[in-house]
Amino acid sequence: MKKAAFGWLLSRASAVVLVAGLAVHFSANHFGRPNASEHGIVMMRLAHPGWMAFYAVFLLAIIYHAAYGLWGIALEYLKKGRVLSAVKSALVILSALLVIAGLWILSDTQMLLANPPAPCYKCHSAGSTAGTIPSGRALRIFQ
Amino acid sequence: MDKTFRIKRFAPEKDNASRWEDFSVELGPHERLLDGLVRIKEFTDGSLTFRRSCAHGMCGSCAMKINGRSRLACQTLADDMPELVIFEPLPAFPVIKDLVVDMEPFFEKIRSVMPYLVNDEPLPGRERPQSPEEMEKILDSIRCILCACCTSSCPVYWGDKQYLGPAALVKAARFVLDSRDRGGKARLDLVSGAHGAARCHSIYNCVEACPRDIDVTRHIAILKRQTLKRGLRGAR
Amino acid sequence: MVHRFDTLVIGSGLAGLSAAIEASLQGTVAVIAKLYPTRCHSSAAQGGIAAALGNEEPDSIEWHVYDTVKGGDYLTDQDAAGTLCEDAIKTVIRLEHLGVPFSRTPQGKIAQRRFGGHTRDFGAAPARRACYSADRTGLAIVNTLYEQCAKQPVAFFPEYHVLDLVIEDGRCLGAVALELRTGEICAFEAGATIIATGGYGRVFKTTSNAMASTGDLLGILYSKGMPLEDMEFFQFHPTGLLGLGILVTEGARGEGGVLVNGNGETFMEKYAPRIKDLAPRDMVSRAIITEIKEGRGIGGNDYVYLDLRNVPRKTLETRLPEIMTFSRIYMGVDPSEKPIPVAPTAHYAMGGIPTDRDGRVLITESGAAVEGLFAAGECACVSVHGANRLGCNSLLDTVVFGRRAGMKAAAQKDKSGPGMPPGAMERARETVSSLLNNKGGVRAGAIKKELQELMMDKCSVFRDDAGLRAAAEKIETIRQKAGNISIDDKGEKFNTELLDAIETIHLVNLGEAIVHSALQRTESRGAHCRQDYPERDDGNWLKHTFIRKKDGEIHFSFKPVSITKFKPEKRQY
Amino acid sequence: MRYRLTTGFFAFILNRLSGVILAVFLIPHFFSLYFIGDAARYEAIRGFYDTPVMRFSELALLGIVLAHGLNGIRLILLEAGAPTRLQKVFFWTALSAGALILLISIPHMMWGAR
Repeated sequence: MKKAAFGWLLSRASAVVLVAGLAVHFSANHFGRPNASEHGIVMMRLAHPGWMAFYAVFLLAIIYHAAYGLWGIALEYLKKGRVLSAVKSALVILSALLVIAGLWILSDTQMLLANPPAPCYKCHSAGSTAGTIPSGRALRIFQ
Repeated sequence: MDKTFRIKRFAPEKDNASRWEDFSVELGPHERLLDGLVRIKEFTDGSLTFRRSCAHGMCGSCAMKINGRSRLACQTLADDMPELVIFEPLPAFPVIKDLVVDMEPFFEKIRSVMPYLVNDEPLPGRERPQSPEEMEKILDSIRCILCACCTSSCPVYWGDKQYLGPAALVKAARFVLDSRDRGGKARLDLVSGAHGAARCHSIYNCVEACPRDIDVTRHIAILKRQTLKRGLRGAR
Repeated sequence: MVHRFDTLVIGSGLAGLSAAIEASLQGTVAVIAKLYPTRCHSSAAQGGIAAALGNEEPDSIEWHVYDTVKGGDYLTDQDAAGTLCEDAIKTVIRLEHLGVPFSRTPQGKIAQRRFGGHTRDFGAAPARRACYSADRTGLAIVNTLYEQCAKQPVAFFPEYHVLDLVIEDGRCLGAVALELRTGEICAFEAGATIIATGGYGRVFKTTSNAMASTGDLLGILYSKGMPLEDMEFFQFHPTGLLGLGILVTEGARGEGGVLVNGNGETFMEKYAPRIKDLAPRDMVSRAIITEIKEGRGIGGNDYVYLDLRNVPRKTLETRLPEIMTFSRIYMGVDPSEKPIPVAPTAHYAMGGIPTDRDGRVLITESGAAVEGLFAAGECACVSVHGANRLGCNSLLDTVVFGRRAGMKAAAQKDKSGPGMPPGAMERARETVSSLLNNKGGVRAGAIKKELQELMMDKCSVFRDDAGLRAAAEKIETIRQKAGNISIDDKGEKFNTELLDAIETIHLVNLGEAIVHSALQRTESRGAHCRQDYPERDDGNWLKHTFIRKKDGEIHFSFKPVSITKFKPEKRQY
Repeated sequence: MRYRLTTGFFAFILNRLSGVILAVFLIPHFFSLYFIGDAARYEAIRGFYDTPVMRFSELALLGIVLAHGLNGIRLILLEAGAPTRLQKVFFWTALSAGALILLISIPHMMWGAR
């Protein structure tokens, strides 16, 4: 099968992943519960390895889908030549950077969960009713 | 009833840009827009230039943009059109003169998809069997008259002249779906490149433009699925 | 600009494409035509292509030959009809192998249906002999042959208009054409030239023929003093949509449709008791005109009804989809609910360029041929159709004789003649510039309109001496006026008004040939029906007409009909 | 004279514009997550998004996501073989479903505890 056809297949596959993924991502971050995007709650959620797998896949899907879409537009409006190949390399580099950034963010959360800093002044000082950094028990699951 | 034809004119020798020109023409019931164009050319302005031949929607010569839509002038009745009818050359093709465009780019795309039956098996003494059900599958795509209304109406083709275009893809699908054809693999490779079936974004302008009521986009979707099915099976 | 090919084909309809494919097996081929290949009028053919395959009921080649001869009112050259019907079977099978999408029987064979004049047992009952692809058989075959040309080394030159043939002492060296796009005159040298330019129905006002069917090459040969054969025989198809001339294929009657007059009677029983509505076209057209003349047209007007309401809707939709579309778009009528208004319409030219069975263009009745010049299809007169063509024999004629001409023409390639004389292109340039600069003030459209109405009025289904004489005089005045045709469009590029003028002049010549041929044939035979000579006169007139024009004088000579198997007898259906 | 705007063409333009906007949005989205490791900076950025203007732009972004996503579902269904006569129905269904979801989410997106 031709590269272009395989690329097209991936774009549709990633689209399906994104439709489901976005529903989950949005509900978890915006609608799931009050103050869902608060740091503590987010960290508590990310402690569960399931989310790590979800976000790894979700990350690759969104970056690939976005790159494929932009590349399609470039292919259609730019003639074969220097500009088009420049756009191609730009898209490849940008996607790589975003993937790395995404993975960095994911690993960042795990490092924080593995060794929490001094009590988080925000969570305590603000006296917010929100949960604190997950207790040792949650961490053990992680380790 | 009296009609005003607003026609986009361009004479290669004199003009460097196109210009509009209005004609008023008398058309009876059941008369076609083409009859109006012929009447203007024969009795008002002999220099008005357009292609035409069969005058009943079977040859595809008189494809042009009428009131903002690619269609056949001979298949559009005067009764169905408003008082003002705007004629422009077919979109997305180089204009040669008045309503005549260069069709070579269109036919090149058709020729580039192996548009012929491929079957190197030994020829049987009689006709190759094909059931009515098998023939049913190609009943839609064999009706194409290559008038280019679809390709000229496709926004993707407007932007990307390398795109094969709906007409060439229907011609390819006609053979991919023909139970007698053995060239499926090679032909699917020709239409699954960067500017092939993948460029179709299900806009359906082609289906609305086709004077032969062919379900063009469905055929392109079939090519997409066939490419996957035969591609995933891995057989080169 | 001079192009050089082994074989030159003029016209890209079925005959031209068949010849080109065959010739490309032996050498280089160029196809020049006024239109793009798939725009040819062959793609408007609906009914089918006749062959005694016997897929639906027993059939035989001999029955097919008999029907072709009897259909042609015994003017058909029986040896040529034999070739046509024998080649038919392998030709249709070969077309299927090339990819033609024929409609199929449940057993997967090519489906066949009844058609006008095709019978079994020498006229006993209608026979299923028409192989079809719904009601667009022409389009199906044209698309397939054009696709095959993408596979073979055939060079296409669409939108080139042939201005002249170059014939030097009995040998054709090629053609001179105008490239529409640039207005440039160019020459095509070739070992052999095949004319396949189709019919000339545009001579008549109401015609099924495309606007490009103007018989240009016949006009060129006629103006060179070369003979044209059987020009008086022009077929009027009985069922054309009223006023538009768009055909409703005979296949509709083959599927059970019937003709109905103003009193609601299915009147064909009176004229052809046995096969009624499936009688040959000349008979059905005469029947309709007679009904109209005797005041039994629909509401007293000049048309009758084709009633398809008793044909099951599913059959209409699967076997006659185009008819359903035409009726709905152009007449606003759904054939399964209301009858379709139809009237005879000029359809097919039995006459044309005289050729032998291999397509060689003849210059004398005794068979002397122009070297290197061939003709095939409707423009040629072999003659396999005689005085009246049977439906589905024309598609067959184009493919069978197109291929034979292509085979014989390509064999000429080693005998390349002398180069193209410069004078040839010069003469063509003069005709073009004289037309462009003519100050006559007469519009080609007006001339064409006057000619078409005259022919429709005086020289169509029913003819008589007085009418034809008046027509002959009128045509002479039209010819004088045609000398003053002037053109608005002085541009070089894509000047279609110039082409209309050239075509109009050809049409006037052909009109003259038809009228004079009809005038001198004092009998009624096939499509040529004289009210003053209603009987067929085999004694005096069992012969082909050759008409020539030399220095303004019209001469007639005759060629005997080749009769091998079937003795002429009274034509009853 | 412009070519007639058809439903399919409108869907195509909508899909393409929304796609580009979302792709562009990805970059700020990653930036705002970059400080997930530092709770204080993360909360600061979260506060930045907590103003009515930013909440409204997030709502608009949700609308764009819905438009692109639901129209994308239309494309996949059609390419998978859904009949052509449904193409317009799919579009209007997608558009109205998106609008509905957007309406329902306004209270939470604008004034809810995020």
